[in-house]
This record gives sequence, structure tokens and C-alpha cells, in this order.
Amino acid sequence: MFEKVLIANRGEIALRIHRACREMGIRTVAVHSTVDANAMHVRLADESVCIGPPPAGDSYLNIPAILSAASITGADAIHPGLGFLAENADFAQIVAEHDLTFIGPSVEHIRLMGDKVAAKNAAKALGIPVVPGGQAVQTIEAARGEAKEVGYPILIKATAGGGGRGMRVARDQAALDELFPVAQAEAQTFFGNGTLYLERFLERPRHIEVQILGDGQGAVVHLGERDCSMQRKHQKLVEETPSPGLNDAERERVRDLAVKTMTKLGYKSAGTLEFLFENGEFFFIEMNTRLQVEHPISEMISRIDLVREQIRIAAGAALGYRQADIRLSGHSIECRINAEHPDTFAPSPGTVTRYHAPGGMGVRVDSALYQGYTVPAQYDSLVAKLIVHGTNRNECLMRLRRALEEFVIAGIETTIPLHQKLVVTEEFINGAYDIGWFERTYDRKTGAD
Amino acid sequence: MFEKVLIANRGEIALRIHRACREMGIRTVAVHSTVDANAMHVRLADESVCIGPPPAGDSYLNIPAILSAASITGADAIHPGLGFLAENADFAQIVAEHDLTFIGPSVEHIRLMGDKVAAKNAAKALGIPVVPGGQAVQTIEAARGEAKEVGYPILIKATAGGGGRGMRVARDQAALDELFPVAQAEAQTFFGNGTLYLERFLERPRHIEVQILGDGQGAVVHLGERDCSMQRKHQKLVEETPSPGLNDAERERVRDLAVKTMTKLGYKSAGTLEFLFENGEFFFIEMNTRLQVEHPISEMISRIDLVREQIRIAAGAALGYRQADIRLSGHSIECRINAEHPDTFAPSPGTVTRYHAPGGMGVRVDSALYQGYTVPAQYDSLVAKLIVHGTNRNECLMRLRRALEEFVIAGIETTIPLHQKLVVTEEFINGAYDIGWFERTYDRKTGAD
Amino acid sequence: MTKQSDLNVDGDLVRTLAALLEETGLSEIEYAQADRRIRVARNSPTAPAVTVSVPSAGAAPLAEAEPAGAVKAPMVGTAYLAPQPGTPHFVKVGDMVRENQPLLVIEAMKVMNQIHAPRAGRVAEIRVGDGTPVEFGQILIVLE
Amino acid sequence: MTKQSDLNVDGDLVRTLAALLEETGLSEIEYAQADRRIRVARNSPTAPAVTVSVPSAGAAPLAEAEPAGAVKAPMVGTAYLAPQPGTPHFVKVGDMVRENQPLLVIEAMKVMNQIHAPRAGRVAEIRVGDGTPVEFGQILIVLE
Repeated sequence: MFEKVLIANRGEIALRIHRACREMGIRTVAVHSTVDANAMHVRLADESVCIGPPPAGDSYLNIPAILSAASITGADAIHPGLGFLAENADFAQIVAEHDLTFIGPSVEHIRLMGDKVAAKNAAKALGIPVVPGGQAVQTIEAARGEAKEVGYPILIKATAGGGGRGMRVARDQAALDELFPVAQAEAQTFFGNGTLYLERFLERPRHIEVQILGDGQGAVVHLGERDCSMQRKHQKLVEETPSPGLNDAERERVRDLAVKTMTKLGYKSAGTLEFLFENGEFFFIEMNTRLQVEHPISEMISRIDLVREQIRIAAGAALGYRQADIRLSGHSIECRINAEHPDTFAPSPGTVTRYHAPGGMGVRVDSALYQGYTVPAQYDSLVAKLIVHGTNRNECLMRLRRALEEFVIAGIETTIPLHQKLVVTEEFINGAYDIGWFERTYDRKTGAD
Repeated sequence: MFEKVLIANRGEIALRIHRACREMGIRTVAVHSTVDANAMHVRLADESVCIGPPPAGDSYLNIPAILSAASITGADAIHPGLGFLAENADFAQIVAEHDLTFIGPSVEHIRLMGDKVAAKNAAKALGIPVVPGGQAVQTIEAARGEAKEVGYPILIKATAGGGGRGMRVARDQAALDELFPVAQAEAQTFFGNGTLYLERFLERPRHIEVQILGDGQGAVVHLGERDCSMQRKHQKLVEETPSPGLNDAERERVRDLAVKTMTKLGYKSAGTLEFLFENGEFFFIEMNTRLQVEHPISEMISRIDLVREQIRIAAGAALGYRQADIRLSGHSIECRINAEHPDTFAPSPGTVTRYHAPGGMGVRVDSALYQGYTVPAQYDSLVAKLIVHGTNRNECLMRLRRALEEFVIAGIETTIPLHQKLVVTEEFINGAYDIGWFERTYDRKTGAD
Repeated sequence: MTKQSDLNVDGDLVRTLAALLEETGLSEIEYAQADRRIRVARNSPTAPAVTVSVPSAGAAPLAEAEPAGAVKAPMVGTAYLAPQPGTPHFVKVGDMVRENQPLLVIEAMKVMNQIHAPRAGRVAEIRVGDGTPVEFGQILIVLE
Repeated sequence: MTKQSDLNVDGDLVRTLAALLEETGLSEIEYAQADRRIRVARNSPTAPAVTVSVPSAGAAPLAEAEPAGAVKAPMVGTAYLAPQPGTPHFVKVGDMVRENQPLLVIEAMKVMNQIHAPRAGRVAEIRVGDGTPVEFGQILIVLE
């Protein structure tokens, strides 16, 4: 086992990793930018090294500085956390070249899944369904043929495009005939390239992801699926497990798919397969070869410590248990609490004048905040994760509501009031939401208040 | 189900009950003395009523005031918490006479177990072993006969005595012959009554208690045993479940005993059978017909909310599950954090200038403290309970250590530093402690520091 | 002990927070800075209740400043201003009362407890309504 | 920006806390009141490290007051005071240095990075030992 782990991250996730290390008797090295000198992960770590000025490029993304910090402190492994360098295959490789252990998957798997096209091809090759389509089409004739393969409704996209620009939805061939030339002209104008591709258009999909854990020695298990459909501008707001939008057969299907394919791949460490789900069909979006923000809800229902498992596996240990040994029990929900105005979502860095986390049964808070701490303006606005567990979804919802009532963060704006409103909406209570729901319905309503 | 519950208590247990009520959609009424006007349970409750001045006799023990508060707020049930009126059978009866529900056992069972002699006789009648002895003896001849029945070593006690005065240990008949007249003379001198009784002397017993839950409709289950042997002056410091001092056969034996006897008694609500355990034998001490301070560790391993169950049962619901449906998983430990000097145990009321509870996986904090709160001098010194869960005892211990490192309470002295030292002692790590260990070994050591 | 000037309530701040409550649909706003704290809460959608508290170093447990001639409830119960339903009230604002004169009754546990004037004086305020619940220490009547 | 007087370190308080650390076997004590905060920590049983911080409203991230002529580490790494093992140090206390004169090297990622004098001056202090690790922003040398 490692003697000393360098945590190449900041905020709540750095604290999360520190905690797992301490509980394994491993010493921790915190690295930090100048503005994070008083951060919780720095205060609690056994050692800390300032690695650069506030901009992440000069500190948390500064590979030479991080490796030098590992070198001068004598760390024997590096945990990248999430974001920053967590999915940087080059970093993982350089870490290995310096005779340090990268706590995560193999360089090859990080690289494979980091490339959107390669990942999609790999998924297909493994037998994971992807959103149909994606072939470049130049003419309306080719488009008609492709559309038949893909199936209506169809999304017309520019290969050179991005950010929704030039996207059109065609519900039948007549619409395709009408919209294709328009989209082509627009793509030519905006991107200087008129090449288009078609993709099945999903109307109101849910975001379903499966947490898996592999040891790279043949064993792979899942810790259930997470439903992350409550999103605003592709940012997850709330996550829950199990998903209220799947029936038991669908649930088993996607879990088994993840385990079977990751076993075939020989995946090592924690990872997540993300899918869109609509009308009983799952479509692979991407794979995250790292810990995810919402990992605690899987820990709550499985009581398996994902960070501990990542560390154990990185140190060469075998999983040591099979799927049948894992009991997923109850329901868990996480609310991401951001330092943002609850209506406008404007970032709200500043000093926390009052901090009181909720406690009691089934309530977990992962946060690096403390009273007097100043949330810097330079980084991500996630400041706390409220995670609750209940023996069933209703108990979980009631507990979540109660915990949100108790949570006090003052001095900065946070999204706690947003969550307080969200958890009492009919759609959330019924689990009847998809990835567009918040923006389509709720965001607008709030705006009109 | 109840619409509104009055919580006839204060501090963390009042908050605990408030939380369960909120999670069941029940409105809460806090009652409080003038000094507790800003207490957490008052701030969070739906309604609050000031019932008297600081002395508990005028407020938290003031039955007319509490009933008037229930009357003016329209509460339909009263939860007594623990301490104060929780085991007052008269109170339970008066509550019922006012057409309110007392959330707890029947008046008869409270009364039965509240009387030490009656409780011991009831236990014997139910087939629960008690500490052998207890018969009054007047002469050395009678004492010799009784001693043979009871078994050596023997504790000689004065029937009129108390507080250890006049107690003698005899390891054989020679010692009995020598010590009996001395003890008799001493009892006569101190208490004006020379009557003695003999009891089996337990050298280094453990305190083992079984948490049970009955619905008064025939169903009784246990939630495992708790080991509360880490004590100082009969005050529990740390509790854990399962007990590290029992083997599996002993564990099953005492759990089964509790369920069988409580089923026979027809017990309703949460209750605890307390035993001393030595050399494979359990001896009944008493039964607590209420929630206990250490109840959360049983909740951690069973994921059953004991307060919710008390409320459900009081409202007439059946248990709805059997022993086989309950899965006790992992290990849990609670540290009682008191507002006391960690070495001298001198009470330390005052204003909390800094409060930061530990978070993360497997950590629960039950506390009514907050930064700026003033701990009053009038009540119990328990200010926080740190409860951790791990998949096994070692993981639990490591997590406890980590959580204790993170816990910050400043402005008042607390026993956090004591717990930090305690959890790294060899005896605690090995689970090799009995009810005398702390005072015999550790307390002395600390004093010598 | 507590002087009116010590409270130094910022009326505008209270109004601003009350307006924010209304706007946001929250039930409570609490704000603390250095050793000062302000909390505004609203229990029902119609009637915003506003509480302002300052840190009290010592005993005073009630947030409210206590007038010199306050007659406080010695028990929890229901206050009645008249001896019987339909009869005139014991006292009305402006009345001169003598020491020990009955001011109102508090019903607790089916028992009517007469509350008497602790000293002679003029009834400046009656702070409770007929038949309303009162808690321990609540100001019932102010004499001057 | 930071004047020596602004820090206003209470030496007795530090000593008291350091003694408490020793006595209690703790590794850290932190105490905050109003806007002042003090933290003392001990990493090894032998060498108590003492950090005192005051709230910094703005940028200054290091607890320490920064002298005017401080030359700080531009990177994390290991400092060497001589060009090669066994050769004389680049500079010693009391030396006059000209602008851009090499003062020491920091080895980072197997690369030796020379650190030059930002201006001419006299070497007042050398704050790092030969072969010791340095973090970003750490004061290496003070010129006057």
C-alpha cells in the first residue's frame, strides 16, 4: 500500500480523497495555488506545497509543478480527483514515467475514452448501443438514405459545428427535404464547411449512468445506475440512485451491459458509462474514466467507498468481492450546492460568514467550506454536496427536504433556495423529469417569479 | 398519523426527534426554558412555547406547563425524548388522560421497569438471568449458606447502603468469615442498620445492552447489541455495535433472549435491556423503557430510524417486518462529546466561538450546537454525538479517528481531545476493555500526564 | 438592563429583508456579521413576522426589550381578559389600577389563575387578546 | 503592503499555545475570535511549527510578512546554493550582487533553473538551505 499520496486537486474532492487516505493510514500531500493557502484540504493534509499562482493553468494544471511537489515530498502516488488533470492521459503517462502510481485507469483507457470519436467506436465494437447516425452526408439523396437507417425524428448537424448552431430537427422526410438545404447553407456560412451528418433526435431523454469498478485483473462490478437528468445547461443539479425512470428490466439491462462490456475491455479503477435513455432504449454518450461529482450516492446505497477502492486497485489489489456480495439498499439523492445566485446562477464568490451543515440520520455533507473561508473566484462554483439516504425514495425525499431546511451558508449566494423549491415540485417528487425539464419548465417559471 | 408532536425535551435529542417528525411530515412544537430560547430545536421547530425558567423542575419537568403547551398549540402527541420525563409513568398516564398520545411504552411497562426491585423480579419471572444473590442475611451462618448459592467471589453490601459505602469483596469462605462482621459493624454505624446482602462480584464485566423494538401487537425485533463498557463513573463515554467482546454464539444468545422475553411481555415501542457480561454469562441490570443516547449506532447498522418507529408504533401501526428482514451490516461507534474539560471533566458551559462538524462518508453528527450558541450551565453536558459507520470494525475505527481530527468546537472545553487519545489506545483498538478499564488504567494515566 | 439604544435596530435593513422574503418565497432569512446577527422569518404567506435579535451577553432570554412596568405570564396557558364570557374586561387601557387588583386570568390545566397587578399604576398597554395562548414570561400588560 | 506592525503577533499567546500543544499531545490548535485567528501546529514531536495568520482581505496568500527585497521561488523544486556539488555557493550573506547575477538554482523535473537577482543590492539573508525543497512563492533570498 502507498505511504503517501499527493492529491492533485482542490475543494471538496481534494478533501474527499484526503479522508479516504486518512482512513487507510496513508499520509497526504495537498498541493494548492496561492489563493487556496487556507483551504480545508490544505489545513487537514499532513503536508502541503504551494504550486503556483491562482490561474489553474499555472497551478492545478501545472504538471511540472505537481511532479516536483511529489518529488520533494516523497509521495508515491498521485490521485487526480476530477476535472483538472483527471482525464489527461499524458499526465497519467508522465506520472508513471516518474515511477509514481497514477490512481486511476490505464493510460490507454483514459486516452481511448478521452477521444469522442474513438470512444464511440470502441463502444460500438464492445456492443454498446450509441445514438444512431453520425455519417457525413453531402447530398439530399444521401441524407434520405441515411435518415431511413437512423430513424425519425432526425437531428441535422454540421460536422464542423458546435454549440447547437446550424442544428435542425426533421420529423419526417418532407421536413428533411425542406431543412437539409437550409442547414447546409448555414453550415457553409458559419463554419466554411457545408458537410452535415444526421443523428436520431431524442425528444426528452433521461441521463442514466452506471458506476462501475474494475480491478484490471478480470473482476468488474457495478454499483447501480445514477439518474442525472436534472440538468441546467448540461450541468447536473441533482442526482439520484436508483433511477425513478427505469423499470426493473431496464435497470438490470443497463447495469449488465456496463459490467459485461467493461469486463471485455479489462477496465481498471472506478469509471462511469453515461447513456441517454428514451422509450426503453439506452444510447451511449461517453465514458468518464475517473471519479464523478455524484459518486457519493452510489456509496450511500452500496456502502462501498469508491475512493478507497480506487486506491486499493491502484496499489495492485484485486477487487475481492463479486456482484452478488454487493447489496444496493435504499435510495440516495445528491444536491449540488453552488456558490451561485439561486435564480440568475450568477457566480457568487466571497467570504462565508456563517456555515452550518445539516446532520442526523442518513445525511452526508461533502464540503470544504467553513465559517470564515473565502470562496475564490478562480474556480468551479461547487461548494457543497448534500447527500441523503432513505430506505425508499419517499423517505429519501422527505429527509432531503428536512436537511435543506437546516443547511445554512451565508455571506455568499448559494443554490440552496433553488434546491428547496425544486424538491417540492410535482415532477421531481414523481421522478417525472428529463434532461430538458428544468430549462423547459422550471427555469422559465422561476424567471417569471 | 399524528398532525403535530410536542417534543418535551431539549438539546440534541429534541433536535433528533424534530428531524424524525419533519421527515414524516409531522409538525413540531418545541418547548423550552427561558435560557433555551435560542436553542436549535426551538429555531427549527414549527412552533415553540416557553414553559418556564431555567431550572428543569420549573420547565422540562413541569408537567402542567408541558400539558398547557400541548393544549394551546393543539398537539396530538408528546415525545418525551430521554431523561427528564421519559421514564415517568405518572407523566405518561397524565398525557393519556388528556387525550394525547405518549410516544413510548405502556404506562404499566414504564412503571414496572422504573422500580429496580420489581424490574429484577419481572426479569427473573421472564427467565432473564440476574446477578445471583440479593437475599438479606443477618448472621455469618446464613451468609455462608447464601454464599454457596451465589458463588464466589462475593460482594457484601448493606441493604440500607449506597455509593459503595460498606462494600466488601470476599473471594472465598475464609475472607467471608473475616469481612462479614466488619461490614456488619460498618453498616450499623453508617446506616443504623446492620442488615447485609450478598451478590456475585463481577471482576471486570462488560456492559452489553440489546436494542429492541416492539409494536405491542405481538411483534418484537432486536437491532443488535451495543457494547457500552467504556465508562467513567457509570457514565458511558463511547458505545459500539456489534460488541467486540462477544463471540457469535454469545451474541445470538443475548439477542434472542431479549426478543423472546420482550415478546412474552408484549412490549411496545423502543426499549433496551441492559446486562453485565462476564465469562460467557449475562446478568440483567435494568431495562430502559425509552430511547437511549447511543441509539444512533443501532440505526447505523440497521438503517432503521428508531424515532420514526417509535412514532409509527405510538400511532398504532404494526411493525410490518420480521427479524429476518433486518440486515445488520458493518460496525458503528459513537463518541459522546461533552462540554467538559478533557482531563478534569469539569463542566465547561459558555459560548461556542467556532463549530465545524466533520463530514464525508459514514459520518453522522447529532448535535444542537452552532457557532454563537451558548451552552447553558443548567443542564446535562452532552453537546454532540459523533457516530461513524464502517464496513468492519477496523474501517470504523480509522474513520472515527479521521472524523475526530476534523471536529472543531471552540470557546468551550469539550471531551474531543479525550476521544482522540482514547481511540488510539491499544485496549480500545483491540476491544479489550471492561466497565472498569477507563478509571482503572486510562484515567490514572491521563492524570499523571 | 437592555436599553432601547443598545438594540440599534436598522429599520431599513429589516424592511429590505422582509421584502426579500416576500420576493423569494423563503420562510426565513438570517444574516450574521462579526458579532451581530439579524434574522427575519415568515410563518404564514400572509403575515411576515420579523424578529431582530442582538447578542445578549447575559441572562435576557427574550429577544424583545422589556418595558419597566411589564406584567409577565407566570405560566403557559390561555389568557382571558374577562372573569366570564360576556362580562366586562378586568381592565382597559388607561385604567388606574391598585396593587393586587386582578388584571386577567390564565387558564392552565383547566384551572383559572388570576394575574394581579404587582403595583399600582395606569394600564398603558394590553398585549394579549381575549382567549389567546400565552407562553411563560410573555408580556401581558404594561403598567406605567 | 504588509507592515510589520499589522501582524502584531502576540508572542505570549503563541508560547502559551505551544506549551498547550506539548502538554496535550495535539498536533494543532486553532482559535478564532471576531476577525482574528491564530493557529499553532506541530508536525513532529520534536520541532513545533508555529503559524500565525491574520485575515488578509486581498491577495497576500502567505502568512508571513514579505520583506521589500524578497526573491521568491518561481516554481516548486529543490534549491541548490552552488552550481555543482563541492563548488562555492553563488552568493553569501553580505555579498553585493548586480542585477541578473545568479543567486541559486532550483531543480524541477530534472532541469536546473537559475534564479537571478531582480536588481542590484546586498544579500541580507539566505532563507533556504542547500538541497532543500521549496514551494512556489517561498522567499529564497532577501536583498537590501
